[in-house]
Amino acid sequence: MTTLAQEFTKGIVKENPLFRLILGMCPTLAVSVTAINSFGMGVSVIAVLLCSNIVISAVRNVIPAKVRIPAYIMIIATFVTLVEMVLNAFAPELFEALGIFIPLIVVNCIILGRAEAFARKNTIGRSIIDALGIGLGYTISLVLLGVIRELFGAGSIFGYQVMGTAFEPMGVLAVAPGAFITLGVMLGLFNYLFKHFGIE
Amino acid sequence: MNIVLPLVVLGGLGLVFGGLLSFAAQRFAVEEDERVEIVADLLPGANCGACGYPGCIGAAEKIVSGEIPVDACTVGGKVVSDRICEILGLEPVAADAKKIPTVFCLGTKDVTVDKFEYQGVPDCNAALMYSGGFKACEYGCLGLGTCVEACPFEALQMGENGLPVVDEERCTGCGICANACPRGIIRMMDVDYSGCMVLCNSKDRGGTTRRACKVGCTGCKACIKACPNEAVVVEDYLAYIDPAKCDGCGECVEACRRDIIKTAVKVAV
Amino acid sequence: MSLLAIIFVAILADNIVFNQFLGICPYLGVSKRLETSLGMGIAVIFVMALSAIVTWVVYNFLLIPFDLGYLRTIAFILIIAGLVQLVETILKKTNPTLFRALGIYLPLITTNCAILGVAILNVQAEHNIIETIVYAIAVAIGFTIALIIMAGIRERLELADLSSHLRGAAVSLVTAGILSLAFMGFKGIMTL
Amino acid sequence: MHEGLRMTLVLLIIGVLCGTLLATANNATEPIITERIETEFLAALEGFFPEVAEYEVKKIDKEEFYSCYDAGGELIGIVGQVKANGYGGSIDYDLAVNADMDIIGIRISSHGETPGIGDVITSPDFQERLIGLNIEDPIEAGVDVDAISGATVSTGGVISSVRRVMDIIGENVL
Repeated sequence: MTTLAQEFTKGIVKENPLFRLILGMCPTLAVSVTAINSFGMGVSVIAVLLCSNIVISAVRNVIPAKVRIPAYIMIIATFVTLVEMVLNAFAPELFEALGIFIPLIVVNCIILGRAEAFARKNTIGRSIIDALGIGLGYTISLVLLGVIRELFGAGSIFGYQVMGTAFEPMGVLAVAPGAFITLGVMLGLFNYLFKHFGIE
Repeated sequence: MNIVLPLVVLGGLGLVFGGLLSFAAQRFAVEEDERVEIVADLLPGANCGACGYPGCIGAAEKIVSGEIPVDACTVGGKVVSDRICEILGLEPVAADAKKIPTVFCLGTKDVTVDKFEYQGVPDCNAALMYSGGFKACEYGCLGLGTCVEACPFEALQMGENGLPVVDEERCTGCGICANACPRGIIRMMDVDYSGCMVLCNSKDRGGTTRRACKVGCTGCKACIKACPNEAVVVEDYLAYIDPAKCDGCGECVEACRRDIIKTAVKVAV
Repeated sequence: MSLLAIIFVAILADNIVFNQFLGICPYLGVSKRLETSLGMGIAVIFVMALSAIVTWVVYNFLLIPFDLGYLRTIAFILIIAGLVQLVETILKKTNPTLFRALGIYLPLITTNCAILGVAILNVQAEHNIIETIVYAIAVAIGFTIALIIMAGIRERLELADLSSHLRGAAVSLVTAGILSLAFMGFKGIMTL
Repeated sequence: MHEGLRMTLVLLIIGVLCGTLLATANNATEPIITERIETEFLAALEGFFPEVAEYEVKKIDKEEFYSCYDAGGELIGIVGQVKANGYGGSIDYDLAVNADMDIIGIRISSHGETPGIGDVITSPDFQERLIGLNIEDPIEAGVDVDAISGATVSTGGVISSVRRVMDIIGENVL
């Protein structure tokens, strides 16, 4: 049985949802225009992933196999709607920025993936750690992507103008093709780094 | 505090779909022979198709229904067929010897002559489209690794000298590489065959072979005279040793002026 | 807005994969071979149209009258998951060969954000029932087209000698980026 | 039959539990959200009409028009939350018109125009061209308002939409 520490760190490096498991691509591409949005989405995913992992691993023996997927999705959807309400009430600008991608956290393959692959088979304690690890790994990679796209796409980081006025922002990064290409190149880069440092 | 309404709506939806799904589960239940599932798990699961059926599930169904013999899965070999026998309650069957692919060509880069420099798609089939391949020898191995790509068990590696090398443990004898090679250079030989083999595939006349390759067989028939058991026959300027007749005495190996006949040592050129 | 405009925008100008970033996970996963992409495409068209109708009916006749807009997400996803599982069980019995061809994609479709995305977009755009169906089918066709183009390219990419790190998802994302650039060309022609 | 019953029961229970959870959460957050939208919108209206006290909403074919009244109940102007067809899809903007139908303000709330080209519609220079025009003026690209070269689709789209909205306001809101 892997130790608790390994369980946590595996989410950040070995099983990084974005670069290793290649999950949750839809919100990643759309939200990572600015670092703030990426951070907001990352935190919301952690919140939902944590709650759903806890509840799903709690009821894992009760739910019959045939209705497993609809039941899990309903639990995840409840938490997502809760996050949606909280953000709408208390953090309106972030809610505006994330827009359609908050409801789409429900079908974000990471959460259902962790529910199916992990929470369903492990105790609540382990599921919590797994959720934190995977969620953190996802947020770090998402913010990294957000920083790169914002830095070169708009010359700022977290909204603060960093590049000098002479810097001509690369508009393509703010638009759809830029997202695909940046993420593709980053995936290639991380594959190289993982092989180079011998992480299998 | 209006809680009842959402409760009713969501509960109702849950009820409707729960009912629909359970009704469908009964009404459309498919009686599946669960033994097929178990046998499918036992099979290696590489879906390589060596048994001639679409993947392991296809083969498992046929094995359970008895249409094909228990050891149909060459890849699984004796180990798998014994376990299946336990499950299906049949007596274990003596599996025939495992076969290993052998490359009938020694045309490494340093001994062969190229017609032109090929920079196209690294695939033998693609290379063949350009006037029969870049090598002067029309029958030799092009070394572009179609066989390596085809092997589902990664048992084949392309050596630096441009000839494929077989990894004994990984190879399961499924024979996919033999079919994949467009020039039929790879043939399956018994693991424990210790006789001699003419490691060449060239049916060109002696002169053309000599110009195309330093080691190719020119069909000079020296090996026929040398062989005590008449195991050798020459057709289209290419010598062929019949594995049944050959006892591995090695007379032909010395007699061969082109040094193209080898005893069944693995191609570790 | 005329139906033709909806169809054109849904398939080309605002393609669900290239412009709206929806359904990328199955898109990357399935577009390795042409026949599998076609199979997935047909399954998506069928489920998307079906779920668009059911979600529209439930939204307009159940959620809106009782002012339960906030239940939208959970109700839609329950409907989609239920429908997909229903289609899966029925298909398994009535047409096993088609099931074996499409079977593996059906659970994949439940987590396909494009289907929930389309349901929500339909509701946000306040489409009537006809527009909802047309939009859902058009988006699904757009998804299938994107899938088939990508599958064609990726089959050739298999033969390209590419560094091992870029193979697989990395190169497909970059290719998708270039395709998305091409699809942006349709943007100015017609708008909703 | 036991299996089927259990499946239905589980989905029902989950549905009920989720329903109650969401309902309580909604009842808690709903007032905050509506109140926030209310104040936010009032602030936006004040942007156009500083002395607005309360407003009345009228929905015409998916677009909302807010008639603003000052403390004394006098109509001081109308703000339309409307859409225009731009190059990159629909442009959502607010158009403010005073009592005698002069355009006094325009605010783009969201658009998909190409960054660097189409987004000139958010620049004051373009918006000033529209301010001051009356419902009687033609409000047509090239006639009394000229679109910006290089972004004719975007700017032209906004101008033609303003014309359409003015007609709507003229007929049913006044």
